[in-house]
Amino acid sequence: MGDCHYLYGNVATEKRVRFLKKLLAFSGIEEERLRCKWVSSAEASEFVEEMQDFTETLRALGPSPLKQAGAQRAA
Amino acid sequence: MTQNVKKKVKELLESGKIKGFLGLCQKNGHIGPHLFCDPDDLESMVLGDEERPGDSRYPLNKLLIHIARSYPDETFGVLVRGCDERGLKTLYTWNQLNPDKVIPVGVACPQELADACECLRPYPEEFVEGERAEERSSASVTKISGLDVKDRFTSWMKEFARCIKCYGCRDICPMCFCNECSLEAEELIHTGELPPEIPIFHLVRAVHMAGRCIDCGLCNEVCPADIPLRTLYKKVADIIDEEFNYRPGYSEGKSPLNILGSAAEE
Amino acid sequence: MNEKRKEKTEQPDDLRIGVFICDCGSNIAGHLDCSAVTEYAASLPGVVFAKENLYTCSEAGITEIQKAISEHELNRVVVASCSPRTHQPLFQSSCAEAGMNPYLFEMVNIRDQCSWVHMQEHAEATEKAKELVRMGVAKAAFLEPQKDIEASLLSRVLVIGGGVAGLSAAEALADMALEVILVEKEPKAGGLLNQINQLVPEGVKAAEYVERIIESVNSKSNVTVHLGTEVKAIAGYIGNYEITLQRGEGEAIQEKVGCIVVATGAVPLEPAGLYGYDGERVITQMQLEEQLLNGQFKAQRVVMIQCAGARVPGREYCSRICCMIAVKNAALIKDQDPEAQVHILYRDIQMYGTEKERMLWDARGKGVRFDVYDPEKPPEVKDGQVLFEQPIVGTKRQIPCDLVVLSTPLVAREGASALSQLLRIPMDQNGFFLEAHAKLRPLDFATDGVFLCGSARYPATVAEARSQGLGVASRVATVLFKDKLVTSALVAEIDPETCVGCLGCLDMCPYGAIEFVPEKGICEVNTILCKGCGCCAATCPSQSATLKGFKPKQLLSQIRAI
Amino acid sequence: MTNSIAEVEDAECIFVIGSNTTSSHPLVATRIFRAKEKGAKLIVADPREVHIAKLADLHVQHNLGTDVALLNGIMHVILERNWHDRSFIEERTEGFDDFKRVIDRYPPDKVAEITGVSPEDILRIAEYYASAGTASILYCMGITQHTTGVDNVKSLANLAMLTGNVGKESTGVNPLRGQNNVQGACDMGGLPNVYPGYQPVNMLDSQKKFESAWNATLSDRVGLTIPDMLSGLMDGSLKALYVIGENPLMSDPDSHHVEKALKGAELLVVQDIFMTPTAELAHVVLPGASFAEKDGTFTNTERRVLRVRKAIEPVGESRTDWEIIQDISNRLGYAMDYDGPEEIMKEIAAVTPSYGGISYDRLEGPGLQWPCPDPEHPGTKFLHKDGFARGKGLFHAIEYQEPAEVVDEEYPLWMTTGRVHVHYHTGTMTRNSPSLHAEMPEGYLEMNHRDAARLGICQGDLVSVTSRRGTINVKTQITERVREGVVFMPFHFVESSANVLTNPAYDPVVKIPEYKVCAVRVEKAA
Amino acid sequence: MDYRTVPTTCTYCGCGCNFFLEVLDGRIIGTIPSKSGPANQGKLCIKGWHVHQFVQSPERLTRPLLRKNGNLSEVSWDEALDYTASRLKEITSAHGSDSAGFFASAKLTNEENYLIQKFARAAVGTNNVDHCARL
Repeated sequence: MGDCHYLYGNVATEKRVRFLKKLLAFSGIEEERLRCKWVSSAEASEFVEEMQDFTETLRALGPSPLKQAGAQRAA
Repeated sequence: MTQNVKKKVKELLESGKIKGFLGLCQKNGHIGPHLFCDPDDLESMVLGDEERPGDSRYPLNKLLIHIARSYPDETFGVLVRGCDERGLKTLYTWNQLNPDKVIPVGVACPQELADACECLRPYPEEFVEGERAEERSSASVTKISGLDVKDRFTSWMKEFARCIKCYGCRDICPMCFCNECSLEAEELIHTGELPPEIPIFHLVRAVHMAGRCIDCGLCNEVCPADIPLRTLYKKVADIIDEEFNYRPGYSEGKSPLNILGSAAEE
Repeated sequence: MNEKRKEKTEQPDDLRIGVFICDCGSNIAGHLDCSAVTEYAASLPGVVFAKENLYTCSEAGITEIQKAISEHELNRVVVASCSPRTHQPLFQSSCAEAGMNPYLFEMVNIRDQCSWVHMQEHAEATEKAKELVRMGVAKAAFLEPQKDIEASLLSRVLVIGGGVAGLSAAEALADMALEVILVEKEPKAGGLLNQINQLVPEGVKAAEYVERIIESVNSKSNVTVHLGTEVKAIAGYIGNYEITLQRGEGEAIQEKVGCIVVATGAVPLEPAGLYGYDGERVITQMQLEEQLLNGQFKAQRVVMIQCAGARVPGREYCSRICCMIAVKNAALIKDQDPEAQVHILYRDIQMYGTEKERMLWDARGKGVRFDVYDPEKPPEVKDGQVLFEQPIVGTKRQIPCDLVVLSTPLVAREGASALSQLLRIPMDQNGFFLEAHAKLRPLDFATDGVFLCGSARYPATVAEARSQGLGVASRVATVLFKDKLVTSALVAEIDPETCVGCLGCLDMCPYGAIEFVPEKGICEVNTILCKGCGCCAATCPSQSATLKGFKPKQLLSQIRAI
Repeated sequence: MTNSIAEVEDAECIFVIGSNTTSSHPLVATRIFRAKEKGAKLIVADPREVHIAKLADLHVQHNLGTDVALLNGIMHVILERNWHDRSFIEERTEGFDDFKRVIDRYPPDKVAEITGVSPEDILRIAEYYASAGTASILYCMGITQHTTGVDNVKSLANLAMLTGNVGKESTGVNPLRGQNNVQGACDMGGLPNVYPGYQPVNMLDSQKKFESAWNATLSDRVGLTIPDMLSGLMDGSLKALYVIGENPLMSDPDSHHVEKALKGAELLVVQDIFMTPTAELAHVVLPGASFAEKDGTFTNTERRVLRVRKAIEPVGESRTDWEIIQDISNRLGYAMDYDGPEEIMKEIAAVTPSYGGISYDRLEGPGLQWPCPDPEHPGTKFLHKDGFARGKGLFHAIEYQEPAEVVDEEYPLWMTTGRVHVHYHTGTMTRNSPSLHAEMPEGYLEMNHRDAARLGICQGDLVSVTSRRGTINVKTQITERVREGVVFMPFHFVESSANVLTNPAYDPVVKIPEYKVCAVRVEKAA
Repeated sequence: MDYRTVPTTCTYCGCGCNFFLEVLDGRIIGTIPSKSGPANQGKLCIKGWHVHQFVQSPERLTRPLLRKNGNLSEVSWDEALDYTASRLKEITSAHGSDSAGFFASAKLTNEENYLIQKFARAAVGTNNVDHCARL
């Protein structure tokens, strides 16, 4: 944090993500579906790890309820 | 019940402290907003209780913005309940009203209304009418929070599915002062569909209410589909409070989302 | 209640998009089917030309792009290849050479973000590449031509502060043939050096050292020095500042400059109430310097207490240079009178770098005594002695002395916050000015055209202040040695029709690039100062503030294409 | 409406047929939502999956123009299962036996074949509707705008009477009137056969009454309806046409025919607030005033007379419409000297029995629902409480008839038309409202994805739609809202005006055009 | 300064919603649904919320127009009304009262509809009056 190329950009982002996670949860969309991490261009292995972990999380959660609702509407 | 307000307004008008008083009046069989300019013509003034307390409330702050934009140098009085006062304070921080040009005249809400609103502060800081009712916490939020995540989703989807996209929630909202509205941005929310894109339409608005909604509940009252919007925005306010220790209209200063860096949290 | 008639966000009818898919040798083509991606790209709405290249960035590839622009009258070019970080400028300028506005170029990364990370998944990688290209094309459809922003640059520099940092900056800038306005609040230039005895390790007299620089500066015809003068007002932005100076009660002086250097320095803390400070038996290092300078120094038994008023609640920082000054003066006293007893009580010794490390060992060799004290139990000054407790062993010691010298930290000037507001530059919690980046841009402010050096930023030694002064001159040169200021057109803009002046953007702009215009009741962007970070666009509740090149419809069309 | 809007929220079953309620009557939809929250069953019968259909307990998509068959099928099941209200039928109706003989001919299997609605769904509708304590029918133009419009409405009345859902709260057969004051225009005698209050022009009593009230000699010949007037213009029997606040060129079927007719007028006067396509053809265009610029009253769909109040002066040199009419009348030698709408209302009350008790001072607040015969009368919330106007309710025996135009090889798609939620009628007002225009700036053709795939049409493609009457070009919207073989177009957009295509076939009784059914061909535009 | 809120009834569909038109210095600046409206109870649809917009559209007709040499051109009220009245008179005296027809309107007030049919029946002498009840 604070190392943003644009100074405070990531601080602003982090605040919004914190809010959004809780809003999503309240609306019935699992907050784990939203993730925000800072990985610098020099941290390849962290990035890979994060992405794999996130992919696993999403896989475990299954398809988004939004997608399912959308499919129902279209059918 | 309006005697004290009338007295106060008469005083303000006679002394020339205000150019007009934006309140409510009974006219042509309707209770509606009215700008009182003559200290001797306050007979029709009411506080917005037709059948039940507060069942005829209007977004007076929002209307005041309309007037103030055309008459920035004049001072106006305005009728405020607890929520309206929170609205005023928040509008000051958003530079939409000038605190030096507004004189609020307060009324406290009766317990019945405080209960119905689940209001955290059903009275303004100063009031000339009514008595301080007990604060209420939001049982409606607790109820939904208590549901399983899937049931929460189903329940909101069911509510949103009724939306007829009247934009009333926005149009009545005293905090919606924008000239251009994101809800109308075609690229964000497809236009011309009923119901509007679910749940984007309502969640976009919920996001815009973060650090802004002062919990007046007019959105809920105006909704032709009876969507419990107030509950949604109450939760929005709760989140901002939990995360940043800020509640619009209750806390001082600007929204944490409008402050550079993380100063607000500390 | 919007009364503005809005246009539906339609794709421009005359879209002619060209897509170039790069094999990157086998870097991309080895892991996914570039031909299939090319074929797919050709089928996308608006695409009139699609081509696969072995290396799009090669001369042959570039020629092909340029040829296609003219032959197929392309008005958008999308290259799907490697990282825009390395290659976007090349492709953009190539497009510009062929007569297409370079801002109508869009790049898609199908190497780093696709072929390289999905090396074993040929089919999936191909599908993902198609998706990425589709997104790129979707965004390209909404790109708008832009013109780089140009502004004139005045080759004049305002240096605020005539201490060693400011003087050094002025000297170096003048040597680069830039015109310099140097403003010093005091009637005499030189700053803190005027009160200092001598400098280590050279051993030169501080006054002589600074006098030489002052003379050098004064001798230059392109430097105007305003002594006893303060900056009253600053308007404008990089390249074109308008400055109002005020000398005493006299008339205001107007100046125009292109850049501003902040070299306002810092002041030693006046330790009122600390350790029985009285200015006679208990003095500061600065007062000791004066005594040494004037030859008034008489004491035989001296105790110096480090971190006096520093690293305490409310002033947590280490002033960094006080240890060095204490060691310097202790050694000096010992040099003058080897019999004198000098005792330094410290918490940690901050003598960074080999030179200063050497000083410390030399001082020990000369018989200066060092003892650690526990910040929880600070020394006491009482009846001609200093009492303290040695940590760990717990022995209570009494050191008789006839002079106590307090090493107090440098603290920010009182006027700093006023200047911070004038220039809209940030300060840290201690009142020192905050650079754009501690490591990458230590002499810059986030706001373009304003720089800093010396103790205004953080307590600095004379050598550091001097080198920062010289350094800042080269930073200024990077700006002012151009004919004109050219910045990217991808900056924020605020729609005056829809802005309601809620100040959301202004509060969130880290570069001070947004101003509220009371007469219009709206906010405006200074495109020269804007860095295009987009904080304003993300904050604006009404989409009145947008970032060119990243407008909602551009980004969302890309997202919708997923 | 036989009943009031507010009553809808207490109905136990709501049967919406041919009404896109959330789009066209949003504030009635509010009551449906509420009823549903209270546990009411919601049935929607509509060829399109309109918004309200998505919220229904049961939605059936019957084929265009097969309403009578569907309703007869439902009634067949009700009778078969003995779910009808015998005592209501006996006490308050007549014609039941003839009616039943026809209904017997509509078993669910046969009806399923005609309508495309499964026998199971027909049974469910019958069960929901007949088993509810109070069941309310809401219908709109989807029912009336057919050559069998009258038959459709009578069938709905049959259904309500069969189950005793008339004459009590939260029941009834409730037409949702499409225009703010279509009720009032009818009440005021804006029809060729009746004076204000539905007093027939060809009855001597009423003629005498109005001759003395108006101090004039009146004609006892029933006048021409709009389609007849248009035909009159074509054949030269009608020479002059005075149009106020209407846009027949866009609103009437077969626009090309209408255009020819209007161009044939020796005098065409158009009094309107915008330069409509109809006004473009006029000899004289008179700028009237909008609702915000005048005083008066509107009568809403539940017969409620409500005040309209002047908020601003008429824009420019425009004038209120009553003043314009008065001025022309005076020039024609028939003196009028009203000082304002309130005085006109006094005259209305004097000559119109159902408005007899209505005066401006009684209209503050919620207004009054007619019938309101005298100044003490509180107004009437729902009709037929103690009996029907004619005494007993008459069952009509109605057979299903095909629409006037059916699909064939040349015109293989069924087309229907309607409104969208942001626009209103011919778009004269809504398309001049920036916010509404932005919400939906252009028209579209709704088409099922299977038809689209067959025709090689993609989302947003420009297509040409052709009927026997003309061709228009419009963008496509590929959707699941319509079934295969059916297309839909809103009629608000002049540049792609649906009524170029529609069929000017009329209901023989009330001359309502068959907007809801015609046959078209769709091709990708060149 | 003149700020008023005028209670009135919607001109769109047949629901009969009540709202206040918000008027500042002779210009309508907004619509506020009336909580006391029996049909709408403080609610409105999208058309209702924006109903004030078309009223002040720059496209509004503001002057009478008369077709001269094939084109519609602006004329005075007197000229337009005189022309209308005299042509009506000419046509009906030549071809009989029933040669004229009148379209009333579901957009007009009751009072205006009453007047137009009275005009057609009493002043012109024809029952050729109809309106778009069927549309």
